[in-house]
This record gives sequence, C-alpha cells and structure tokens, in this order.
Amino acid sequence: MAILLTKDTKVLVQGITGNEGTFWTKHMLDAGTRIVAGVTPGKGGKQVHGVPVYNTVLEAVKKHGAEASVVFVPPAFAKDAVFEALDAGIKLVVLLADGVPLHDAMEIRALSRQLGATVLGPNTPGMASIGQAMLGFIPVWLTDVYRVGPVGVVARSGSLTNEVCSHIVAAGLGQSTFVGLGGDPVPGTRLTEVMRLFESDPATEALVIIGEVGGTMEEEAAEMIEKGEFTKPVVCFITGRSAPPGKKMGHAGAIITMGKGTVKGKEEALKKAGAMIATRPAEVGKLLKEALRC
Amino acid sequence: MAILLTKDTKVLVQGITGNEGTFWTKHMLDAGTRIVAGVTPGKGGKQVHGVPVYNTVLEAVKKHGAEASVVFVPPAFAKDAVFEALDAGIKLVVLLADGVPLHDAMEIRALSRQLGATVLGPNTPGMASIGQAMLGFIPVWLTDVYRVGPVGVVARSGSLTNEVCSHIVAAGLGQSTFVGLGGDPVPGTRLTEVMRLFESDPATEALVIIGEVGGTMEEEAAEMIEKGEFTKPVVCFITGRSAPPGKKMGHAGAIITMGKGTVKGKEEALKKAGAMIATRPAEVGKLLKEALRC
Amino acid sequence: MKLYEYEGKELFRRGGIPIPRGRVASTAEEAYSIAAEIGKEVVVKSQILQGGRGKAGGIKFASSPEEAKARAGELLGQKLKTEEIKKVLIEEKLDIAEEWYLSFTVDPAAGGPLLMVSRSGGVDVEEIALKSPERIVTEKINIFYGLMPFQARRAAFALGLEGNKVSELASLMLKLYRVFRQYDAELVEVNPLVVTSEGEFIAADAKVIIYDNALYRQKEFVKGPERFEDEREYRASQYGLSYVKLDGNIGVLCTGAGLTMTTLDLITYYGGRPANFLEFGGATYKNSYYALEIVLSDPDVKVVLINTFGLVARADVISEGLAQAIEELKPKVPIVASIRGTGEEEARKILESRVGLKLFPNVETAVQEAVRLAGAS
Amino acid sequence: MKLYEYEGKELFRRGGIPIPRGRVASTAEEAYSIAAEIGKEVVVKSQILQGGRGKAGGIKFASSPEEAKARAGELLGQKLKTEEIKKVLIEEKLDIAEEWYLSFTVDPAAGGPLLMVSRSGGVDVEEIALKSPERIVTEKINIFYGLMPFQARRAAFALGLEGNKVSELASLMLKLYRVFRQYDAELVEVNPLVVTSEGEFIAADAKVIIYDNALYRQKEFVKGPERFEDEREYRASQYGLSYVKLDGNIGVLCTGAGLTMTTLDLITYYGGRPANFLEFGGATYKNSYYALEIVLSDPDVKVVLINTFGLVARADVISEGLAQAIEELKPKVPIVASIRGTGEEEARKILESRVGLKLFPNVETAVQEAVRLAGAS
Repeated sequence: MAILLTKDTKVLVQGITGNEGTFWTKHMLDAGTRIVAGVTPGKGGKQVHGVPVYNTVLEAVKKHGAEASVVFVPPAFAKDAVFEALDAGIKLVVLLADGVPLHDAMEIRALSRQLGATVLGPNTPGMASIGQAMLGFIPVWLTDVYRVGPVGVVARSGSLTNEVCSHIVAAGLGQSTFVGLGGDPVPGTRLTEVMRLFESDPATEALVIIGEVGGTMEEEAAEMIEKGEFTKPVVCFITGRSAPPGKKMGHAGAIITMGKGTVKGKEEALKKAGAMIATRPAEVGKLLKEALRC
Repeated sequence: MAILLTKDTKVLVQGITGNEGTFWTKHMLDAGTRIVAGVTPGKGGKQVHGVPVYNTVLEAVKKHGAEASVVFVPPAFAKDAVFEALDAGIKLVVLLADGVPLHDAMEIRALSRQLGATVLGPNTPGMASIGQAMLGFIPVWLTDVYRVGPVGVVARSGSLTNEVCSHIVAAGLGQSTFVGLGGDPVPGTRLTEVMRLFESDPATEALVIIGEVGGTMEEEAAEMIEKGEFTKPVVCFITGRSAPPGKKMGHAGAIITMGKGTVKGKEEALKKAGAMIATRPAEVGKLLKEALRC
Repeated sequence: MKLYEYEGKELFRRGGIPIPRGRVASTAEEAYSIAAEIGKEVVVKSQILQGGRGKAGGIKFASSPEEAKARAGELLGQKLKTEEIKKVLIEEKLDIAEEWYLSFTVDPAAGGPLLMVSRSGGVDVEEIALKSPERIVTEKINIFYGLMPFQARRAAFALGLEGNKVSELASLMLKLYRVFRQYDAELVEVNPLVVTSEGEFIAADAKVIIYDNALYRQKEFVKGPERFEDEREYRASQYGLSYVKLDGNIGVLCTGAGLTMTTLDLITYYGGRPANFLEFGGATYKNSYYALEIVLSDPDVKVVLINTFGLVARADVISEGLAQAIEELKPKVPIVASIRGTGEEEARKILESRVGLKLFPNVETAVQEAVRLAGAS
Repeated sequence: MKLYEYEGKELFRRGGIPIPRGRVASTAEEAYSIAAEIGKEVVVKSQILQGGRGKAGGIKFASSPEEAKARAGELLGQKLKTEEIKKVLIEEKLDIAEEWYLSFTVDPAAGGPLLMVSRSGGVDVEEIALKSPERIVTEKINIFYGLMPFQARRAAFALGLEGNKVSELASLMLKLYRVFRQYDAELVEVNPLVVTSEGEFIAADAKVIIYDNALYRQKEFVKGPERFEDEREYRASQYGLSYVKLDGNIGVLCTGAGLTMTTLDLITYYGGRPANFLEFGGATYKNSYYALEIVLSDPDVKVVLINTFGLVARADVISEGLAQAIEELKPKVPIVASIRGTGEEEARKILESRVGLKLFPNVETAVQEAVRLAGAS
C-alpha cells in the first residue's frame, strides 16, 4: 500500500509534449507509473513515449479513466491546467510549476478543497510511492536514496528530501510514500492533511517531516500529534536556522505569525508533542532506527 | 412532521426593523414561528415584537442558534444578506425580494449548492408548515385557505397558491407544508429538489404542483416521477395557456428550451408520468380526493 | 432591456471584440459621410429591436456614399415590423466565408451561465439545434470563477478547430463572457459570428439584453419609451407594473403572475377575451391606483376584472388605491372584483362602503360574471 | 516587489481610497511648489522601502513652502537606513484624532486572503496584537466571491463603530480589497489609517507588496536595481536566482531553498561562516554559470561550496554551466562540491575530467572540507 498513488493509479500528464514533460514522462514510466494519457492543447493525436496525447483533459479522462494528473505547464497557465483537471473529475493533481502567482495559488487551493480533491504544489518536486509509481521530478532510480520501506516522508523542499532520504536508506530503511508539499506560501495541501493519510496507511510505520523556517505547518503538525490524531513515530528535521531573515511582510506578517515560525519554536512544539528532532540530516536515520526499534 | 420547517425551527428575520419586516414578523409569530432573533445592521440592541435585534447574522446565530432565516431586505442587498446567512451556517434561507439581479441570483444558487443549504427565492412568497410555522408572506390565518392536512404544495407563484389552496380546503383536505420556489428565472431551489423532501416526509400523502408556462421544472418533475424517485400521488395545475408570449431571448432561449416549456407539453409529460392534471384551480380538490380515495 | 445592435456593438468594442468598421447615423447625410469614411462597399442596417430585419427588408447594401445616403434615406422614418426606424448602422461589407453562432445566456436548469457556439449560425440556427443538436457546442460556467480558458479551448476543439484558430476563438469567447458579466446581461448573442475569407472572426451582429432588475446598477442604460411596443406598457413600467396589450375586451388587473395567467386562462375557458395582461403584485401592489387607470385608458375595454389573492400584496392597501381611482376617474365600464388575501376584511369595507363595489367570493365566479358582462355589452 | 509609499498611494487614488493631498518630489524646488499648491502645513516624507522611517529621522514637518524646500533639500540624496533618499513625498499635514490599522494579506493557514483591522494602529501595532489580540479584528475572505459587504460591516461593528461610520469604513475596506486583488498583492497595508478630527478616514501611509511571480502580468511594475540592497542581488534576480549577501567567507551555491538553508546550517554547525545565500534550483538550474560568476565576484569569498541534490535541477546540466564558468573565470579560490541527483553520472564526468574538480560523496563531507579551507585561508 501507499498513500494517494499506487502502481494502479491511472495517471495523466498535462503538458506532456514540452521538453520537461517529455523528459520526465520517460522517468515516470520507468518508475512503474501507469501513465494512460497526455494532454497538450493542439497536439491531440500525437504520442509521447507511446502515451497518446489529447487536446483536453476531459477527453483523456473519458477515454482512459485517468484519476491523477501531473502538470508540466508554465506558471502562467498553471491555474487553468489545474482547474481543467479538477473540472474533469481528477482527484489528485501534482502542480510542479515554480513561479505561480499567489492569487492563483489561493484559487487553486479554494477549488481543490471545495471539490474534495488533493493538489500538491505549486512548486513541488512531486511525489512517489516507492517501488510503485512517481509523479514529478523524484529520482527514484537512485538506489542509495530511495528504497521500499516503512517510512513515510513529507517535505516542503525537494533537494533536501534527496539528502534526507539518502540517510534513511543508509540506515538500512526505506520509504513507503514521499509527498512534496511545495515551497510556495499557499500550497494546495498542508502538512496535517497529508499526515491524516499516512496515519491510516498500513505500509507506513513511521513518518519523517522535513520542515523549514517560516509558516505554521510544523506547529499544526505538533498540535495534531498532541491531540492524538497522529499516533505513529515522527522524526523531524527542520532547516533554516541560519537562513537570512525573509522579506518583511509589513506588520501584517508579524501579526499573523505572532512569534511562531522560528526553527527553535517549531522544534520545541514538535518535541513537546512527542516527536524526535534531528539537528542534521545525517541524524534522521539513527533516530528512525530508535523509533522503529530495529 | 413537515419539510424544511417545523414549530421548533429557530428562525432569524433579516431586515426585521423595516416596514415589511416588522409587519410580517407579527404574522409569523402569530403563526407559531419560533423567531429567536432579528438582524438589521446598525439597529443592534433594539427589539421588534419582543424579538432581539442584532447588527450581524453571526452574532444572532451564536447567541440564539438560529437555523433558518427569512430575508426582508431590498433586492440590491439581497445577495449580501443571503451570503451573510449562509456564511454564518444557516441552512434554510427564504429570500422574498422581488427584483434581484439575475447574476446575483446565479451566485446565490451557486453558493447554496456549494454549502448544501436550501435557499427559497428570490421572489418567493415564502413557505409554511401549516399549523406549525410560516416564513414570509403566507396568510395562514385564512382558515378557508390553509388547514393542517396531508397535502404537500409547491408552487412558482404566490397568489395563485392561495387560490389553489382554498380549493384543497374546500374539498375537506388540508396542507402539510407549502413551499414557494419563487417566480424568477434562477430560483435558489428547483421543483425536484423540494419533491425529494416531500417524498420522505411522513406527513405528506399527496403533492400538488402549481406550475406555469416556461422553463423546464415541470418536465424535470415528470422525469423524476417516471423514474420512480417520487412515488406519492401528484396533482398538477399548470397556468399560462393564454399568456402573452414572453420576451424573446434571442436564438439562445429557443435553443435551450428546444420546444419545451409550453403548458400543453408540461401537462402531457406529467400525465405520461402518472400525475393527475387539473385544468382549473377548482378541479384540484376533486382530483386530490380521488388520489387519496377519500 | 434589449439593446439596439449599435449599442451592443459599442459594448463589444469596449470589450476588445472585433466588430465591422462603421458607425450609427440618424440622417441620410450622416450615412453619406460614414460611408465615405469607410471607403468601400457598405451595409445599411435598420436599428430596430425585433429580429428578422433582413427578411423584412431592413438591411440594404450600397457600393458608394451616394448610394448609402439614398438607402438610408429610404429606411429612416419608415415602419419596420411595428417599429419606426430612427437610426441606421453604416458598416463595411464583410467578405464572408462562414457564418457561425456564439452566445452567453443563463441555463435555467443549472442556474448558471451557459456558452453556446456553433459553426452553423445565421437565421437557421434554431432549426439546426433541433435537428442536429451535436452541432451546438455548450459549456456550463461556474459563476464564481467564470469561463476558464480551458473551457473556451475545449469548445473550440469540439468545433474541430486547429492551430491559431483555437486560441483566437477562445480569446473572443473570454472577452464576450466579460461583457456578459460586466453588464448584468441575460443574453449576449453574436449571430452571425462571421469568419472572413482571410479567416478572421468578426461579430457581424450583436444582440444584448440587460436584465431589467439590474438596471439600477447599470446606470448607463435607461429604458425609455422607445423600448416599448405600446405607450401603456411604458407607463405601466414606470410604476413597476407588467402590462401587455392583448386583443380582447375584458380589462384584467391581478396580483401575481400566476393568478394573472390563471385569470386569462379562465376568461378563455369561459369564452371571453382578455384585453390585457396586468400584474401588480409583489413589491408594486401599492400602485393599484395606476394599474386601474392604465387599464381604463384602453378604449377596447368593456368590463374590468380585478382578481387578487394577495400575500405580500395586502388587500387593504390595494383596495385603498382602487377606491381612490374609482372616485377620481369615475369609470363608465362595469368593474367585477374578487379581492382576497392579507387584509381582506378591511378591503371589503373600503370597496363596498366607499365606492359600492360588490365583491365576488372567488376567482371563478368573478371571471364568469366578467365574461357575461363583456358579451352583453 | 515592495512599492514606495507614493506608488502605493497612486494605486489607492485609482481605487477611490481617500489619501492626503500631495505629490512626490525629486528636487527641493519641486517640494517648494507642491507645498505652495497645498497651501498649508505639510509633511516631507522620505521615500525608502524599509520601515521605521520616522524614528530614523526621515519624516519632517514644514509650515511654509520655504521650509518644505529646506527639509526636502536636507533629506534628498542622504542615506537613510542603507537606502539613498531619491524622492520625498510632500503631503498636507493631517489633523489626526486617531491612528488605526487596516490590511489585506494572505493567511497561509487558510490559504486565502485575510482582512485585519484595528483601532490601535501606528508603530506599536505588533505589540498590541501580541498583548491584546482581541483588538485586532479579522475576516477570512473567500477568494472566489471576494470580501462581502456583510464581512466589512461585521468587522466595523466588531470595532464598536456606529451609524455612518460603519458604512464609511466598510466601503473603504471593499475598495482596498479590490486594490489587493487587482494588483496581485501579497500585502496591502494602511498604517496608520488616520481618523481626522472631523471623523474622516484617510490612508496616511501605504505599504503595498506586489507578488514577484505575478509581475509578468502586472506590467506597470518593473523591479529595477533600486529595489535591491546589493548589486549582486539585482544581477542574480535577472537570472531568476535568489541571492542574499551574508557576512561570512564561504560562498554557497545550492539547489533548492531547503538544501541551501541546510547547507548554511551545517556550515554554522561546523564552525564556518557563509558569505551568501544562493539558490539556483527549480526552473533556473540552467543558470549555474551565472550563479558561480556572482558568488565569485564577492571579494569576501575565500572558498566556494557547491551542494546540489537536484530533482528537476539536472546535475548534468548544472555541471555543464559550472565547468564553463570555471574554464572562463579561472577562479583563484578553491571550490568544494557535492553534486548529486538526476544525471549525476554525467555530472561527475564533466566536472572531474574537464575542470579537474574532485566531488565529495555527500553534503556533510563537502561542508566540513569547505569550513576547513575557509579557516586555513
């Protein structure tokens, strides 16, 4: 098992005929992903790595029953592409684009919640259920980084995930599903929403949270653990201790944050809730072994 | 029992301090309606017929647990008032205003469906569960028009309802609940949606549909009956046989209607589905007695 | 409120939708100078509100400014389908390859905006819709986020378009939808949407209807007397009353559209003929004085039938207005009335004692009496 | 992109939000004539992007045009908090009764716009929010239908307003929300929102931040070099790179914000000091040439540390750019690198064979080596 994505999930690639779309479709296919169709307006009738291409998502959904979509379109067209997928009944959308306008991101989150769908991103590296399928940019073929195992991983950043995952494998463990939330201010899906899925996934025995300075997602996770709504062992690595201070968002930013958002505050909240804290990526493996008593 | 509204439903009156609001609040109270609060922005703290007035719906809902709202505000403010009610969690809104802009009506219907709430109107005379409570302008005190009984009534027009209901009472019967859908092009709730409620209401043994020329609501009702989704006896009176032709809505109107919408077409569809057709209001009583075998 | 073609096209122009070059003229001289400006063959289009202008001879072609002047002179001031032609639109003659159809309207069943587009436009579009509904492509629109580019593209692909044509048509649709929303329209229709022989899309006609109940916030549009077929309809509209002239002799005043229609149906059922439709229920019941005055001003009316069974329309308030009108206007024709609903006791007192009007107990008996009186007159 | 106060106020003016009378001046002479036009006591406000101008002496009062000219002359060309004052805003001095706070921003937890308003504005608003959060009134906004009048009213009532003041403040909020939406803002803040002694609301300050990734469709705003604190930051931004100058000596190039921050954390953990933050992941990984060039242009840099563990950022493409930069720029400082992720085999070949760069197997060993080299230099 896994969360959100298995080897049976029928996947659509939006923007499949672009450079990135074509390159990564190959990698996704190699990773076992069941890609049933691609969409690029105006390129209907073509094929990419043997995958049939359509002009509209609706057509692809009707002909192939696609359930998930990975979106390779430029930021300016991201909102339209995600709305098209959601409108056609797709329930999992991975939005890779980096540079989506904030107001578009708010609309994407609003529509996905309204329809009960899951959107990962914008600005996510994607997600992968290891050994089954991959959506996006995850180099699951690196065997010293990704291996099937009992550890769920959720992160805001991509390249750091590779680093952390390599330490999970070095410790003799492996991953069930990795979910990238994306690094933008308004992600389509928040940390606690993914944790709910990991909680009920039998393949996941422990969770690694890769967090970072700013925002309140890690604090929400701590609250969830404290309430007993997430019961599996959690190892956290929070980065950004020496990051330069972000752009000051007027007084409003400070009022909303109310002093939350520091690495120290996040670590304390998570520790208090019972999570284990890694101070360096290299510690994640050791802590996981402790947590899983192996 | 009844549908949507009982004597226990906690009711809010929006626009309670206006002339109409004050006048009809008295009648609604007299009809047994459990009015717990009123709202008029800027008049918070006053009382109308002993009902406390608040500045905002949220305050009234928090303090009194109001579940339904009847809206007495002018058409230009109708959308805002309905959105305020829905935002505060109200699940039944009766929007009386005649003259609401079409685009506002579309937004009202969209939001009510999104939130799973019921909005009656705009341009509805309201609704009443006879002997229990009344929302709007229904003269339930006219004992030769409204009397407790087993007949559900749903109508697009108000004054015609009085006429038809007087024939129901003249036949020795009475009503469970009357629902006015409102006469505007985009009502918040459609005929079949109300029929679904009557179908599962034990107090309703038969249904009177008061329809009119134009639109396709009666045809949808016929389809519902034909599919076996509405199983109680139905008596219909459809008005507008000699009405002057409406304003021509370009070609678009004709394309959408596709020849539907005539009184004759509606009557035939309903007859075919098994409903009884009254050609004059005075026939409704006789047909109901046949249908209920009394 | 229906807009004239030239008014609709002005909204299109503001919205960036391609329209033919041209302007509206009120005199033959203006027509001359506009045609001269355009400098090629032109069309002279009568500006009336009803459809079917072409078949009725309201559209002419002219290959020179002199000819445009002559054609405009012939049309201006004439009656076309009951309307006087006060303006003509002078436009370049398009090089038409195909005539398509495009509209935004409200889908009553869904309760939201609806896009309809077809490659088969022109005067036969309704017949095409009936015989080959698959040739009409539709998209239902979510009112909150509006027509999305993917929907516009999807419609264009469904029409079989390719390449640039997809985004050109999609862009035109998105602009037209903005017009629909911005002006509280109940209809925005382009028929024909012309495809020129160079492959350009041009809105050759414009039918725009602004929703009457939104005119209060669409202040640039004023529904003046020229928009009504009958002077009484205009006068009624000033009091918020819906009045339509019919060809019988029983003047009708009722509350509520439903009861009004039923009263007409019953008149017909009992062999009479209504002289009008007039509804004064809802928010305008206080204008019963004017309602009666308007009905009485129709010389065809031999008897007046008043049926009310008011809810919000309070019988006492209605009767007050009626009594005042009867006192002041001293009608020469008989009045038959059934006045029921909220406040009916007071109403009875006012009408019976003050103006001696005998009230009938219900709608049917009142209708029968009115039909009898109309036949006897 | 942060706007200067005078730019934000121009957006307010277009949106119908009341602002003080005044204009911006680039010279003392202009300041004179604007003050003369205003004809009463004025404020001379330095236009810089950082907050805390008042405390730093960047805001002066002047009771005559001559004085306004003198004050403007003193301020213009000076440095205020690292920024040169190039413009001053000359405005009428308001008759201030109260200083309130009003803003629209994004609530990350809800993922939608947020209204915040308080009767306690001014410089202490953050402290008030912390100590008496009930004095900050908030409304969460649905992005699809926007701030509704009832929400604006509800906020005004929650502040204890009555009568006309409710609708006046509500109207101002609705207008300000439109500015927030129309310009793709991540922040629109009015602090203070002044209540004059006549009871009028006036936006005395304007802080507007346009979301950088929406600038492609907000074409009137161009993020020029004057908006950056450092010339390298501006240059990096031209290539889509995030560069921030820090005070250490280890130049850093990483893919992804997360790995970049972790690299800085590890440098600190092992006792080193980073010279900069530079992220070139995501869509801009092809600009690794420029990334290295910018880091090398910093004279403080004693060693360069490159950490990549790319996903979309392909190691082979990154390495191609790095190799080219090393060949052309011939850096005099040592380079330590760990290059992993998609395409890492090819990357290794390019860097080891072409420019003789020995790669470290992981981030930690690379960081440790960089810290050692920086300390040894």
